[in-house]
Amino acid sequence: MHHPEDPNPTAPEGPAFDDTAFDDTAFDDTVIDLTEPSTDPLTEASRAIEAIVMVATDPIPEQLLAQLVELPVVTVRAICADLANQYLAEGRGFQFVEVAGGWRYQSHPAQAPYVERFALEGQTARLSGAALETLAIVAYKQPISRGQVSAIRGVNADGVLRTLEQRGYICEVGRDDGPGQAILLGTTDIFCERLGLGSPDDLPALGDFVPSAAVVEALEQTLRVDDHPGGDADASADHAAEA
Amino acid sequence: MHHPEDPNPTAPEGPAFDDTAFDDTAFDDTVIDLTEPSTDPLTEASRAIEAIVMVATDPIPEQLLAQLVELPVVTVRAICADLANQYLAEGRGFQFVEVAGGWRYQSHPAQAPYVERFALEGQTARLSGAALETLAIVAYKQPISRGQVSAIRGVNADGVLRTLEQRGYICEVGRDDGPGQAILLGTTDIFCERLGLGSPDDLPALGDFVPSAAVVEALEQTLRVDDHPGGDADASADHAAEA
Amino acid sequence: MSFVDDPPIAADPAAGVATQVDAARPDLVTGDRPASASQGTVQVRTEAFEGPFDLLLHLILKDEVDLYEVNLSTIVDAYLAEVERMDLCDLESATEFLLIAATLVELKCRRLLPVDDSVDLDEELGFWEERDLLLSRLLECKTFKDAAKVFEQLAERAALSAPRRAGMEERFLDLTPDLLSGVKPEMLRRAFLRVASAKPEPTVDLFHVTAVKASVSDAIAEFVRDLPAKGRVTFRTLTSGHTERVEVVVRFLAVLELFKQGMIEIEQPGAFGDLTVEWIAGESDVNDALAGADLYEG
Repeated sequence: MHHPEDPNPTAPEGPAFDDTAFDDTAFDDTVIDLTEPSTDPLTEASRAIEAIVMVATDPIPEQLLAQLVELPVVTVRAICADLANQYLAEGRGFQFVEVAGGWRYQSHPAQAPYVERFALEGQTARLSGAALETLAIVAYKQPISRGQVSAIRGVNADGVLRTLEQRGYICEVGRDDGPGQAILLGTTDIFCERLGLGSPDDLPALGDFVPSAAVVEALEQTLRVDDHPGGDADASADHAAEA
Repeated sequence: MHHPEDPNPTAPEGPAFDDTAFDDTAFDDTVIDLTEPSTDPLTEASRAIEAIVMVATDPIPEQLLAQLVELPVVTVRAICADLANQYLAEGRGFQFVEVAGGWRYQSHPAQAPYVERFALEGQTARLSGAALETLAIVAYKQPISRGQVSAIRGVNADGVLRTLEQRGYICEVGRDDGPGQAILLGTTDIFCERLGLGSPDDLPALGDFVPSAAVVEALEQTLRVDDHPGGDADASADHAAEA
Repeated sequence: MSFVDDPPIAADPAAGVATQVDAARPDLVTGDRPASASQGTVQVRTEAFEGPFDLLLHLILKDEVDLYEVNLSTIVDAYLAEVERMDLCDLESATEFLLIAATLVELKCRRLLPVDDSVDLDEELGFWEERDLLLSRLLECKTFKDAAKVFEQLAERAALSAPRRAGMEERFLDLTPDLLSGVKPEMLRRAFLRVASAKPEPTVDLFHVTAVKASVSDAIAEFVRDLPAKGRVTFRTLTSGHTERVEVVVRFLAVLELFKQGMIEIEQPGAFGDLTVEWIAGESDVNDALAGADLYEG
């Protein structure tokens, strides 16, 4: 049984377990360069980042990691991206991802069936269509007041907004300057986590959702003022001239 | 930086690597084909074990892992030992170890100085809003199960509950009579001491409080171990109907 | 305003309207979206249609194959029938639904009637503005609807991964600061109430509005009571005592409803002339008319 040397300096005994069932030659490929393990500050920082993020309960911002390992943020960013790629390349069952403004470990999506089998309790509730639409308005129009959300939706959105607030997806982010000093709402880190976003900036541009020409035309055709049976080019010309 | 091919079969692209602009086709492949998980059952099981242990809050016994990946305990034991050796050989900042009768990830002892620094500097000294709410639910509704807390909060509260438990603010106070025999949680003496309370009964009265539907439902619900898969299936069915 | 407990449209006594609507919206009864929250779903009050834009968009875009065949009359009728079916429980949402109904009805009238050149230009421009506003709001609503679909996909994809939340190992716990320092019992009480309290009852801001009784069925009842004795009467006269726009709108809807059921005859001397209403039905039809309209609670 070949036991690879632990490249972590001052490491105590590794796994409390010797196993003979596995072909020990399998490890030879995976052993990284052990000649100078601890002298490389990048390798050292990489290990420290792995350890820190492993014990964290929330995504850890690069700024905090940079502060803890005493390296520039850009370097930390590169290390994190490299770690993410390493796990990916090795086909790990977990991922290292940037979510809600920080890095975290999470299970790989392909392992979802196993994780679901294991985590039986307290699954996150599905969002209703109304909740998703309201969330979309807040996400793209933030900061936005309750009244403005209701105006866009055409219905009173207070109930849905309150639920979203209770779930922690949106929160008060300021006050309007106007006379009413309306509360302004915005999305939270929990929202980003729920959607798997690094930040709200990662959302697809709202412009991507502008209705297609066919939809616009259908609405215009239906709601046009003049009725010319057949709705031909004349109608549009009249319409244009009149407008 | 190279982008290695993800060897996880049929895996969608992870969010951290999805740095291309969103386009319509990006959402077409959201459904993961689970019919052909892997060519090699051992590799597949190894990934599943990584995923499960990664998201678990407590060490996972080999028996449970064996059940989840549907392989003999001896095979699971060999896989776990192999994983432990892989991380060791790669010089990771974390370890895969067997403690308290189960397997878990933990920070590598060599990285302790960084983890200590993180513990001292990196964490906010205040309870987050979510943690405070979770603690309040346990304080006012004890004894209460993890599942009930999650149901009231609408999001999985296991992580927060574990943190509160680790801090000694809440603890297991009994088991539910129901078939699942869910663990019931309550507040501790430390909690009362820190808040200057003689007992949890000294908490401020709630007044004419009307519980929300979620609270009523969560507290009335018979505790069942299997209530998640059913609920999830319903949600999927609804979703299918909606799509 | 959930439709869960509503009888299917076919059972609705207003069969004249119902048949038409049914044909236009075969998916309404079966429900093209879950009307009730499933187990574990966020307890948002789910409505079959989240507001007038949602309903109108659905009616216009439901069948994308026939986008260019969409008939305004069908849509207006289906819209009005749907509004009629609704249990509009608060004035705020009722008003939105009805104001859009008014715009639609006006649009429909324009199509049916010749253009009157003598019409007040301000009024004309006002109508154009209203129509353009409706169009732009519909487009905005559609934009966010489509964005919401992507949100759902993103959330679904993200849900495939579970975060690690195991936290610090035991030996580091002593190093972490006491999280309860500064926490007061009162903060716990507020946190609990924040997360566990029922939503407040939907309230209508009556600060600037005196309670307006706006019910189509009431208006129908009023007309059924008064019209047979009045003979021919103008719509202006019928609404003379009502200053609130919503009151006029429900009376107009009531007139349309009675017309549809053949209870009354409507005449208009010219475009934008005064509508004249005349009762033509017999006594026996009265009950049908009353049964044909659901309540709008004002």
